Formats: sequence, C-alpha cells, structure tokens
Amino acid sequence: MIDDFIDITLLAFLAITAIAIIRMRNLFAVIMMFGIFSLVSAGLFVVLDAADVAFTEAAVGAGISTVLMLATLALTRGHVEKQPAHKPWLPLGVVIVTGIALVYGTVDIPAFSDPQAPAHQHVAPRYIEQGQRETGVPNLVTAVLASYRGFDTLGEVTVILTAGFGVLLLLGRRRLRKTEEEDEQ
Amino acid sequence: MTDNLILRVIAKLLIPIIVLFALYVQFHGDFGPGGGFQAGVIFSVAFILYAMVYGLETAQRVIPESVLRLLASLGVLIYAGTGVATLALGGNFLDYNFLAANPIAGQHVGIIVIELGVGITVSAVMLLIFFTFAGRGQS
Amino acid sequence: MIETHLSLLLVVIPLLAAPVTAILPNGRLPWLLTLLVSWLCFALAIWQFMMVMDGSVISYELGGWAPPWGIEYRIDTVNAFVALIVAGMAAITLPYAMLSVEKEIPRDKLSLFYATFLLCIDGLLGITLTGDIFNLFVFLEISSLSTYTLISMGQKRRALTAAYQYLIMGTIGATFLLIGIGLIYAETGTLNMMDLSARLPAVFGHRTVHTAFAFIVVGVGLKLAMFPLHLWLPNAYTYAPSAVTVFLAATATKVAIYVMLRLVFTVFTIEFVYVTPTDSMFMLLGVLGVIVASVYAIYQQDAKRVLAYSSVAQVGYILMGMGFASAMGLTASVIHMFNHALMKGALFMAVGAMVYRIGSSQISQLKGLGRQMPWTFAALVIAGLSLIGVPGTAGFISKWYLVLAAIEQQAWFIAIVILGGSLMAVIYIWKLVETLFFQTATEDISIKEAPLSLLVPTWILVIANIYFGINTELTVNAAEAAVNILENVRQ
Amino acid sequence: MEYLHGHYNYWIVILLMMVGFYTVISRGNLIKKIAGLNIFQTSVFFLYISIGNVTGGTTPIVADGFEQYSNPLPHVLILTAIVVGVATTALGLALVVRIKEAYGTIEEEEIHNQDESL
Repeated sequence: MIDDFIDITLLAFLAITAIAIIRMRNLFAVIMMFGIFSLVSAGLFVVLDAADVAFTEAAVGAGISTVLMLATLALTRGHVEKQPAHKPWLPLGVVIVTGIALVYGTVDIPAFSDPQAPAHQHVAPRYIEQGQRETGVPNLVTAVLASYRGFDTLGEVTVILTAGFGVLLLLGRRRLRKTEEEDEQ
Repeated sequence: MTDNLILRVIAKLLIPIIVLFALYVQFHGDFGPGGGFQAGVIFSVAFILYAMVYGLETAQRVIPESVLRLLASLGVLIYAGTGVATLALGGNFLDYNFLAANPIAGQHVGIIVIELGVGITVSAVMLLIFFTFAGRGQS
Repeated sequence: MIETHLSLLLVVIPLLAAPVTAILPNGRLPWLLTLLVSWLCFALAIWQFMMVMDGSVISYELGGWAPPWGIEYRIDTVNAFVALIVAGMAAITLPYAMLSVEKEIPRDKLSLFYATFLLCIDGLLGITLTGDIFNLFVFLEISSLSTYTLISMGQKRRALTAAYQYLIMGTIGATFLLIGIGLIYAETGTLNMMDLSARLPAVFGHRTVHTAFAFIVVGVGLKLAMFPLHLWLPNAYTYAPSAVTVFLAATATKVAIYVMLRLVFTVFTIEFVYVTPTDSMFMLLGVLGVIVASVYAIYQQDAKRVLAYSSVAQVGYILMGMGFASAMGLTASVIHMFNHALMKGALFMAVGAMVYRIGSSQISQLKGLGRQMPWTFAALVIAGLSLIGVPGTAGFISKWYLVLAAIEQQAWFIAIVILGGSLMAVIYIWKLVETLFFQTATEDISIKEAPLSLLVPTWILVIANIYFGINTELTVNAAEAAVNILENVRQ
Repeated sequence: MEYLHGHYNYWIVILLMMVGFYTVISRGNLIKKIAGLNIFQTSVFFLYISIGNVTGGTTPIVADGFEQYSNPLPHVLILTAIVVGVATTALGLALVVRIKEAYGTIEEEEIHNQDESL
C-alpha cells in the first residue's frame, strides 16, 4: 500500500513538472525542470524495483542531458522561447488520438504488477532461476545485459560511439585542421 | 578557470573520490547496481568537474582530444574483440563460455572485459561531447 | 568456419572497421578501408544469399544462448535478399564516393565521415539480419543516428535543418516502435520474432495487440516515408552530400520496408492482416502516396528534390503491393524494392555527377548541361526510362507484376493509378531531360564530362537496370522465394 | 477498484507520454523540442518498467532472504534505451548549436521564414 502511495505521489510530481515544462517560456527554467523531472523519474524507478535503471537515469537524465542542454543554451543565447503565432490545434489532435489509442490498448493489458502476467511467465523465469548459476553474476540485470543479451549492449555502445562521431563532425573545431596542416608542411 | 579557492580545494578533494566511486561501480556491477555504462558516466563527470574548475585548456592538456578519440574507438574494439576471441576459440560470437576452462569462469572473464570496454567508450565519448560543446563556446 | 559465422561477420566486420577508420589519418586511407570493407561485405552477402536461395534458413545464436533467451540471427531468402541490396549498393556507392565526398566534405572530417558511413552500413545490415525485435530497434538507432549525421554534412545550411527535422521525426518513429514492442512484450513475454509469431495468435483478440500493431506500423512508417509521414524525406535527400543521398535513397527506405514486411507478415502473420483493415490501409496510403508525391515531384525546382518526391511515390507502389495482401502483390513489392534501388541509385548518381561539376542541382542551372556531359546525361535518360517503366528496363518488371496483381483482384482503379503514376513520371523526367538537352545554357562556359570514378559506378547501375529488365530470373525467383517465406512462415 | 489498481499506473504514464509528445510536435523552439522528446522517451521507459514490476518483488539482484524478484528483462531493455536516448539528445543539441550559428535563431518559424526568402 505504501508503495502505491509513493508511486502515485511521484507520478503526480512528474505530471506537474511535465506540464510546467510545456507552459514555461524561460528556457533556463525549462531545463532545470527537466533535470528535476529526470531526478524524480530516477526515484520512481527505485520504487518500481529498477535500481540499475534509476542509477542510469540519474546519471544520464539529470546529469549529462541537463548539462548538455545548459551548454547548448549558453551557446545559442536564446533564453526565452517565442510565443507561437497560432494555436497548435493539429498537434493537439494528433496527441489526443495517440493518447486514446494507448488508453484503448491498456484496457485489457495484464494488470500492473500481476505476477501471473505473460511477461513474467515465458522468457524471464529462466533469467531469474538460472541466471546466477549460468553466468555467475548475482545482479541479474548485469547477467542479462552483458551475457544473455550481450549483443544488444554491443549495439548500445556503438550507438554512443556514433553519437560521439556525430558531435565531433558537427562541432569539432577548425583548430585541429590547422595543426594538421602544419604537420604536413 | 575559476579563482575561487574554496571551489578549487573542494574539487581537488572530490575528484579522487568520484574516480574511486566510478571504479567501484565499474567492478562491483556484478553484485550491486551499476556497470560499465554508469561507471563511464561517473568517471567522465569527474573530469567535467575538473574542466569546469580548472579550465578547459588544463583539462584538455590532461586528456587531449586525440587520446579521447582513440579511447572511444578502443572501447568498442575491446567489446567486439572479445566476440572475435570467442569465435577464434571455437564458440559463437560473445559466447564467453569458451574464454576459460570452465563456463562460469569464462562468463566472469567475458563480462568483466566487455564492461570495461563499455566503460572506456562511454567515458571517452561523454568527455569528447562535453569538450566539443565547451570548446565551441570559446572559439 | 567462415560459413558458420557468415551472417554474423557481415555485421561485425563493418562494426570493427568503423572505430579503426575513425582513428586513421585524414586522406584517402579511410576511404580505401571503407571500400575494402564494403566489397568484402558484398562478397559475404552474395555467399549468404546463395546459401539460403533454396529456402533453407540460417539461425545463429549470439552469445551461444538459445532463442528466445538469447538474441538470434535468422536469415531466410527475404532478408538475405535485402542484405544483398544493402551490401551491393554500398559496394557500388563507395568508388563513386571518393571524389564526390572529397569535393563536398572538408578534408579534416574525412576519417570521421567514413567511420560514420560504415556505422550506417552496419546499422542497416544489423536491422536486416536480426531475428530479435529489440535488437532490431538498437540497430535501427545506429543507422538512424549515423544517417542524421551524414545528412547534416551537406554543404548548404538547410542540410542542418533537414537533419534536425529528420532527427525529431525519426526519434518519434523509433519511440512509437518502442511502445509497440513493449506492448507485445507485455502480452507474450518474448522478443524473438519467431517466438512472437507463434505466441501472438493466441492473443489476437486483445486490444493491446491491436494498439501495439498500430504503433509499430506508424513507427516504421515514419522511417520508410510512408505517406503522409514522409515530410522529412525530400529535404533530407535534397541537402545531404551526393554520395550519401545515393546510398540512402537506394537502401535506407528499402530496409525500413523490409522491417514493415517482416513485422507485419512474419511477426503478426497474414491472418492478422486478414482480420484487420491493414491491407486496405496500405492500399489507400500507397495510392495517395503515388498521386500526391508525383504531383509534387512535377513542380519541384531542384533535380534532387524531384527525385526525392519520386522516391516517396515509389514507396507508394511498394505499399500498394503489400495492400493486395496476395502472393502476386508481395512479389511485386519485393521486386520493386530491388529495382527501385537500382534506378534511384543511378539517377541520384547522375545528378550527383552534375553537382560535382557545377556545384548545384537547381534545375535552372542545369540548362544545356546534357550536351556537355553526354555520358552522365545518357545514364540519367536510361535510368529515367526505367523509373517510368518502359519495357526492356527493370522498372517495367516491377510495374508489370504490380498490374498483374491488380488484374488478379480486378482492381481496375488501382491499375489506372499505377499507369497514371507512370505518366506523371514521364512528365517530371521529361522536365529534366528538356532542361538538360533542349535548353541552351545561359552562360557560355564549357563543362567537362564527369570523371571516370563517378561515371563507371553510374553506368554499372544503368546496365544493371537494363540487364534486370531483360533477365528477370534472379529478381523474380528471389522475390517469389521471399514471398513464400513471408506468407507461410508458421509451419 | 481492483481493475483501477491494476491500470492507474499505465494511464498516468500515458498522460506523461502525451505531454512529452505534445511538447515535441507543438513547440517551435528547437531546445524545447529536445526536452519534450526526452520526456516522451522517459515516459515510455516507465511503461516498460511498469510491465516488469511484480507485486512483492524486489530489485533483481540475487540475495539470501528474497524469493520474488522483478522481471530483469525490461530493465535491461530500458538501460539500452536510455543510452540511445542520451545519444540522440547529444546529436540533436549539436545540430541546434550549428543551426543557431547558421541562421542566428533557434525558433522554427524564423528559420522557415529565412529559407522561404531565399
């Protein structure tokens, strides 16, 4: 029961933060609210028993993403968002339709935290029952991440590398070129 | 670079602790929450703090961009190389069981090595991205 | 040993080569390595295709874990054929890329550029070969992120906004796909595609599955530029560097179409298509896509943009083939995937060669250029005829099967739309030809024919357009084998 | 009541998703779009973690004294998705910086106007 209570409270916080982000025009405040959103998210992940995810969300969402957004804000010097010229009815329509589709889709989804749900019956039991014996790792998330689905993680690291290359290509400094030209001469 | 003495002293105190924590998260990920990715982020945060307090130039003298590029590539090569090693030892790609005489020991070696690869790439790329963004503002 | 790990090597070799390329010195070396890797991949893809041509299936357990616990690579005729298209187009684009890229990309960015290019190839191959739906998402993101970067490398500043727009739309698409994957996981507890196709029929009645399907279709639809989700494509193709446009136009949407085919027909199976209005929806969007995009193509002022809108129209044809939900229709779709790669590759290469010489693809600047670059011009004309669907070219074969599928179901209206689309293609191709050949240049400057390293790849594709228009054995057999697998995947 | 208890979590998460999604497609400021995209994605992560939650379960780290664990698979998938998300964010923000340098603004409408006037 206490879990549910914390769960609802945190979700309410998140909803308030998210709506505040839409309404605010000061970008610095938006980014700060975004950092808070990530931090509260991390808290909610802990409540939902996902410690590893919470850890990562806190480090990435509240940490790296927020820092990068602040850096971008500093570089673009655009501190206040402009008022949109017209009411965005089309986006509102799209969002309402998408939301209704999702609610429709969750009407007969297996109940929240039901141990009998199909998600917990088919593939996952092996990880939980055999994971430690087969990989020697007690943290089952690490076991699945690094071993059972290790190839996904290789892909994930490659995604990070791709982003690194992309940022370097876009923002890499010209100075590098000069030194290279000097080397050649 | 900031002249604030308090900031500089505290940063000096904090950075080793952050690095230590990163190493703990890196190698304790088997038993508690954490792993290469989180460790990589924390490790890069230590250097970002260093760059913020002591200036970008100083930080880049400690780790030049070319070294970071090398490390970023190295991490992925370590990860994929582990897979190639298991191929060479007669297993499927990333089948760590073949890395040592008994499967559990093999899994252990495999997981530690690939987590190390993840940690290296993630910390190097995060630092690269931060340095690139910060460097853009200075020129 | 190579044979057992063949499919895996196809993905791992570019993956290993990319970080190595990134640390090579700038110059021709990164290009050379990328070229060698792409040729190696092409050879492996041919080998792989021959292994599964007889209908057999390669299953490879990554990490040695049996599916559904581990990730599985599962190769049958369908994805071996798509992998062949991707690797083949990469192998043909790279010789073309050398000079074209040197002209358009600053020298100090070459090694990172080619590393990103390799990651893009790798992502596309990874999507194609995997049998695990979440692994598909991961490789989709590798290809997407590298694609955004490659597009943003275009010379005009609009390349940046095009890349940003694509990044936002592409990420929304990927997130929709993620929602869909999450919902079917909640219903079945598995992520392996074969396992899903075995377990999903039991829950076909659930609303969650219907919603999941809708989200997957919209998510993948964004990636394949399904009308009206195509808004990112014209800008992206117009402002990307020429070599990037060639590669993306020939492969990226094809891979997304493959994903759609695979998820709709293998994971959800054709029975699901029959009980839902999926086929009518594909048909409607296909018809609208062909008509609207062709009209847009006629009114464009930029040659690359004309071809980009034409790509949206061609995706429409492929969707129409899927909309028939018949063996003939699907065969037409698969054939057109291959043929469209050939013709769009050749067309974008020809336009890229002109950009190489005059630095612009604005139609107003191309006046009379056809006389000065006769070989490039001839390539454009032949590939254009193929796009229209003139007999003797590959494009005719696609249209022929599509019309056959329409006649089979007595869908006369659809047949008319197909012919009407071809007529509109005549108009926009003629517009290019007329400007290039019959208008005289405003300024009297002599422009040389494109260099050989641009012409040879272009002409290889042009000849392939003619060859596959006359000898249809490979394409039709492969497509029919692929359709067999897509239709009766559950034994 | 039973039913509500089994689904309220999903519905609030859907609300969050839609708030994020709306921010992405309705706002013209390029930085705010990226923030919205992050909220959208983070909310999708909640969907997964909610699917993985089990009553009476605990964090999936094997230890003495615990019998019931939450499903580790969604956690793994979301770890990967978070990483993909931050990679996209970094690339998107780098594009924003370049767009600002090229156009002098990060408002979609003003960029559009500049392109039209060419």
